Amino acid sequence: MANLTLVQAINLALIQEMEKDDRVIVLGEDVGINGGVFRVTEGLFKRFGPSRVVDTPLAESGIIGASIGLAMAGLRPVPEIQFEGFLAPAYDQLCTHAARMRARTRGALTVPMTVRVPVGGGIHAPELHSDSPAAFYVHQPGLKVVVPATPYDAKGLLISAIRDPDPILFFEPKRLYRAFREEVPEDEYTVPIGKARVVLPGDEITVISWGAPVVQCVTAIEQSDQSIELIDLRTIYPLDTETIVNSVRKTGRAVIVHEAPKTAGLGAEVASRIMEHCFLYLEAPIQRVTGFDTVMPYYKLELEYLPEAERIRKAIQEVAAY
Amino acid sequence: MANLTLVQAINLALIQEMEKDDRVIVLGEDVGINGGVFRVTEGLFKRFGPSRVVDTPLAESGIIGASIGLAMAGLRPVPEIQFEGFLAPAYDQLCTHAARMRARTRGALTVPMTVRVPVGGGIHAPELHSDSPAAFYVHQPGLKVVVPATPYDAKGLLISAIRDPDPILFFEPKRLYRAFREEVPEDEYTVPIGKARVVLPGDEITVISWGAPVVQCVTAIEQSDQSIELIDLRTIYPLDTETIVNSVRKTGRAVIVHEAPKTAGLGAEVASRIMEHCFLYLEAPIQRVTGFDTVMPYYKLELEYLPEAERIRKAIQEVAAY
Amino acid sequence: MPVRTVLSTNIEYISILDEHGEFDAKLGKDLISDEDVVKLYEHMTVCRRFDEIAFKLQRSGRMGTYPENRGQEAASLGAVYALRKDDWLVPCYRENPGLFWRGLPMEYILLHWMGDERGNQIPDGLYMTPQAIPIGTQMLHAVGLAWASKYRGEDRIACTFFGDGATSEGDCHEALNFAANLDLPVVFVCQNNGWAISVPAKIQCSAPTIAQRGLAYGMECVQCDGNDIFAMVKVVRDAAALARRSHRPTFIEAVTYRLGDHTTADDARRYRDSAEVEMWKKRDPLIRLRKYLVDRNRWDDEKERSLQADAKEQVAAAVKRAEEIAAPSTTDMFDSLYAQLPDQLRIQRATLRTACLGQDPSQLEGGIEASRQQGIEETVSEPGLP
Amino acid sequence: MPVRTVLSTNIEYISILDEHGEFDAKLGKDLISDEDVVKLYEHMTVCRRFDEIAFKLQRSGRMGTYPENRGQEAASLGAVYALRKDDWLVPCYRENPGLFWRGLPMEYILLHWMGDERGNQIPDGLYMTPQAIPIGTQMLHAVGLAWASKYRGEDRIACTFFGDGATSEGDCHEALNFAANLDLPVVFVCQNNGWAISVPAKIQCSAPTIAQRGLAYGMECVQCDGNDIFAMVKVVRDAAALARRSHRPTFIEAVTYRLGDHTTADDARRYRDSAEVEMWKKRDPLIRLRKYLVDRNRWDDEKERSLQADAKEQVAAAVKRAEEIAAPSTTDMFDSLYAQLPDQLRIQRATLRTACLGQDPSQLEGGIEASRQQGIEETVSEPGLP
Ligand SMILES: Cc1ncc(C[n+]2csc(CCOP(=O)(O)OP(=O)(O)O)c2C)c(N)n1
Ligand SMILES: Cc1ncc(C[n+]2csc(CCOP(=O)(O)OP(=O)(O)O)c2C)c(N)n1
Ligand SMILES: [Mg+2]
Ligand SMILES: [Mg+2]
Repeated sequence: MANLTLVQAINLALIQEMEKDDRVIVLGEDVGINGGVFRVTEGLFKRFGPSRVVDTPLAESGIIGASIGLAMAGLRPVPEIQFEGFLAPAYDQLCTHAARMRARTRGALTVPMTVRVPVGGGIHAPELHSDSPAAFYVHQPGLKVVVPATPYDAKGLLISAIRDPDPILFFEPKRLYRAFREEVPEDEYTVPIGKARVVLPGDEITVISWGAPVVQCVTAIEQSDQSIELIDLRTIYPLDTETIVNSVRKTGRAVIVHEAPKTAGLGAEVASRIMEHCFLYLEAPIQRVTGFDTVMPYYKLELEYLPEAERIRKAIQEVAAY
Repeated sequence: MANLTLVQAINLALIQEMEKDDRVIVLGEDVGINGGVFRVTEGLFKRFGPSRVVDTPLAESGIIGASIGLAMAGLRPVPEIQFEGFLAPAYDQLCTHAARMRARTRGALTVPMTVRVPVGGGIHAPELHSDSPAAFYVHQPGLKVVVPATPYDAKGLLISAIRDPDPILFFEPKRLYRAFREEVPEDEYTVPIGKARVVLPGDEITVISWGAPVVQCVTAIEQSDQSIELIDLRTIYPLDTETIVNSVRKTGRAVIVHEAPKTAGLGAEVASRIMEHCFLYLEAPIQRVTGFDTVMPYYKLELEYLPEAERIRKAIQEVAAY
Repeated sequence: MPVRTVLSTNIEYISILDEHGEFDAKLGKDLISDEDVVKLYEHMTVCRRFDEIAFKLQRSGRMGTYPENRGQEAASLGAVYALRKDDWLVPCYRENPGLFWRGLPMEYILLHWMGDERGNQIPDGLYMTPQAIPIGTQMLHAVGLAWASKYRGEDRIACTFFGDGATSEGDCHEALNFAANLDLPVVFVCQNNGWAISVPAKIQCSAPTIAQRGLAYGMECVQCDGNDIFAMVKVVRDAAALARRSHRPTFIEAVTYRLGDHTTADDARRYRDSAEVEMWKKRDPLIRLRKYLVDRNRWDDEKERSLQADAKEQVAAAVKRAEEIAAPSTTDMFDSLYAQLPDQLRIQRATLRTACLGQDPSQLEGGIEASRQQGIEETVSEPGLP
Repeated sequence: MPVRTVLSTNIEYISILDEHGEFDAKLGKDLISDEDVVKLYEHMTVCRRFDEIAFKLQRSGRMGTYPENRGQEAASLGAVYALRKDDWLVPCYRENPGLFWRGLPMEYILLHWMGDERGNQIPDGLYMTPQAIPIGTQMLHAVGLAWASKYRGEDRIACTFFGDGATSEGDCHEALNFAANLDLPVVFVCQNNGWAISVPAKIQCSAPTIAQRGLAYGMECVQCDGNDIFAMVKVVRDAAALARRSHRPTFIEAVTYRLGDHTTADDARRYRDSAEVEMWKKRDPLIRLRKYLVDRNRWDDEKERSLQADAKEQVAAAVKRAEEIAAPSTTDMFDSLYAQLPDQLRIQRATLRTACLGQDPSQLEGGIEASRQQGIEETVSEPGLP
């Protein structure tokens, strides 16, 4: 066991999978000698050399398109996109090819790749360095989307992702990169993709979140009087509907928290599923505490935009009082 | 008044706006002498010449990126993207720039452009020619998204869109291009963006749809015994929540129908809003009749995938019986 | 000297068997044995017949949109002939002759255009990706495939095909740039057939050649007569050797012409001159190849008659095979989406509905567990081509 | 002749005032008046000071990430000097010297990096787009801006700036290709500063020059010493004249060097040699320009001292202005999103919450109507720079 940050846990997972399986290669912008702008790939270049840790030209569609080819040939590429805002140029290769290759070839060609992308606000970063585009990729069938919120989960989920036979978007909440440390086993282990985690048990209200806001949820819950069950989805596609539904059938009340804009965000999907599956159990409308339906503001206003603990707490009170 | 197809109505709107305002220019692949692969721009090249109807290189990011520049300079570009599947390469320019320009420059630069895109299945087209990606763009603040379902609305909405000071995605349901004709005024007129249309009045169940499935909904409703209110959203961002909410407060039951995959589709947003605003009025869970959470299949299976009348009818019956 | 020249370069054009049947014996020496020329000619003839029948299938409602390859047979065929059997082919949709030569059964292409994904279920060992519909995107996959083989120390290379229009896409640039800067063994073959639907090639590239796109990357680049199978074999063979030897990519512009409409959904008379088409008909790759064989006493009318009959039969058999394959079942769209189907999708698959009763998380008697088991059982026998 | 050369071309490199202070009198004749050279030198010095202070602001927590322009001052400044006041500037983020020369108040750049959109609210009449953060995307906007001016029959052109890294992006290719094939008056200025964060330029372009990217499009292209303001003025002036005269674009590679870290978030010592940095320090554009002026008795230590004092003051004043602007209010993020705020957004704006009580569609006393009115009133006075 070691006491690791999220960055260190991911770094460790990369090292262990690369040690174990020489089909795993890392590519992207500045992932080599620089170790990535967040130092997630620190030390990899030295350890595994330039053929397994590759600084590519500055072109995200190229990175993902080439990774698709690498994966179809049987390798396990782990491309890094430097910031979520720069995933957009690769949207076409992701949705048009990576997501569809298995389906359109009826399984003849597959794309086992794990795209690592830092995500989300809260670190006073420049424009397009603080967005939360994950829901876009949830709407595209053929992809899986993972968002760890703790070092332990990050390591276990990344190992699962790299071993998964299908394309996975692995969003790393950059606000949590160095926010806290956690005991993480030295050995390799996996956390299953598609399974939520009950962070705090409770039976009056269910709070559902993923990524960085999970931390804000904990704070908000600590300040609340009710018995609140906090669920960290961990994987946002496929969604662990069972865990959500079981909880809300118990509590009858739910609050969903995410950073992305409200409209057509993933909160809508979670709320709809709850409504579909728990209709007769619901005692209050489900609340969505999210980013506003505005462009993510530059950092002077980012904390006004993000679902901070105070806004979450308020929503919890209202749901409780309904 | 003339009896026009959807294609003809759009063509007429383009001609009239171009006649009226020389800031309006049309650009895209094959929009010139060929009149577009669906003939929507038929006759424009001859009428307005090569400086106003421009065949561009085959590059969608280029088409949208250049249109952003044209619009910032004060023109009113109306780019055409040949099929919805090829909007994906322009996703970055749309979401990263077009959607954000006004916000990030605090109004100093604006992007009054209307991106026309054929959308949806049902015409036995090849791969990537039958998808429904509209919800992706609803989740991106700064854009507006319009989907007409009738020739009358198409003309009026397109004129509104071209005159709108903000970037608009104008999705044209290609299954309806020549499906039926309708009386369309010769004169120019506008249909307001952001306002839904009550297609059929009713007070037992609300059915909500937009684009091509509206026609399937009508068929399904004709086969049903209940008094059903059918709402054609027409604009999917901004959503006309008022019309939806007023209807469901009356009926207490709702079915939402769209072609895109269910998960994180726009149906989730509509359902969530209904749940938020009509919680105490709802008498049954809201049903979503949508495409499956699979890649849009090639055309041999497309009618199994699309929300055809029979599936809609079934959902109506179940909601009624709940 | 304040103004100094830091680069001088040029582009060459290669032709061996020209449109008049003139053969450059020096360049063409030992390029293709006469036996193989016969086989290539026969193959091109079968492909020509294939186009004719595919066109008719579409017109009679038995198939969807189809893009004829007519007039461009030499380009992909010459390229694939020049490659090794295990080199990756990453095509667009005008490379049927090359794909068939490699061994793809003709019914696969038919199935694809009949709206059936099983047309993309390329049999093992053919080393090809399926036809690419989104223009310009597939070249990056060739880059990745080539990269993987270099990574593994294999000497397999990748060859990718695309049109003049495709060279306008950003992905094309990124693919060329990756290959050049990361030293990857890719052969880029641009079939410049003069048109991208109704848009003439000069809108895609107003430079004198498309070949010079490669100059941007310091890449080997060459223009050749794409209707001349000898020229194609030569330039691709050279490019493949370079790629195998030193992992350097090459950009090849094969100048050819689309004799048919863009696809069956197109009417090329709307935008192009019949005079242009007539001129190019004279440059048909089949005409000159037949003349080459006749001149060398390798071909005669009798052989031609029997070839035509044979082609007819081969294509008819392929059509029969394509049409006899049982229709796909609705659940097929679920079964190849993921290696293992997620729970919600199992439910959708088992119930074939998205609407939800709102009463039970599974919509099925027996709950999620039952549906999961049912799903697993039902996905075991994955349908495919016989 | 079966192999024939269909294109011969080359790339030239232009330098006028070299790193040793040698001036090519013939090429440099009448390029910039001595008075203007003084002004340009003064301006570059102010910009250098700006960088120093911006760096300190970041280090002391008064500003976010900042990318120094240090060492690259001549490139954008020479370009903007050579353009007309109403030509569009479409920058990246290393063109402060050019933007300031055009008239952008320095506090705008500070505000941007302080996380305030008002730094992008470019005053009317400056004809520039804000700094572009997503690499390589802005060149297409220059294409559109130039296109609009050609469409209107104006002779205004557009000049866009980008780095060596940006040339790897697909959008860069699409921009160049559009400009070349649609005949648009764009000047493309690539600041090749040797690095894209930690990635050396040869990974972006292993060809001998980046300038040759332009050969792909049959475009005019040239490489020049980007630290030589005379060379910059010459090549941009020629390119602008060509664009104005015949709507033809030009690709310019300005060879320069980033003396600082990529941004304040970077530590360049991790990946590059100090020897390389030392060598480039000698090629500093300011050093040679000062020498040029001293040699011509246009400059002395006294002037330098007073310039330094003046620069200090100017930058301090800009920092003061930036820091004195009242913090943005939360509602600002709504007010510039659309010309007219949609209803739901009016509610979000008025209530500043996304969660919904579930009781009333408006969450407000008085319903949607009230919130709409309130919204309208509150958006009337849009906050901006004084
Ligand atoms: C990304 C994308 N944009 C647009 C289209 C529609 N489209 C299909 S073929 C075609 C023209 C392709 O021209 P070219 O690359 O020259 O190939 P050719 O058809 O001439 O062989 C277009 C615009 C597409 N399939 N993909
Ligand atoms: C599309 C995109 N990808 C990645 C980044 C992250 N990033 C910021 S600057 C930079 C390097 C840019 O290099 P270059 O174009 O040479 O400009 P320079 O910083 O050297 O002036 C990168 C990779 C980005 N901003 N945008
Ligand atoms: Mg073509
Ligand atoms: Mg650089």
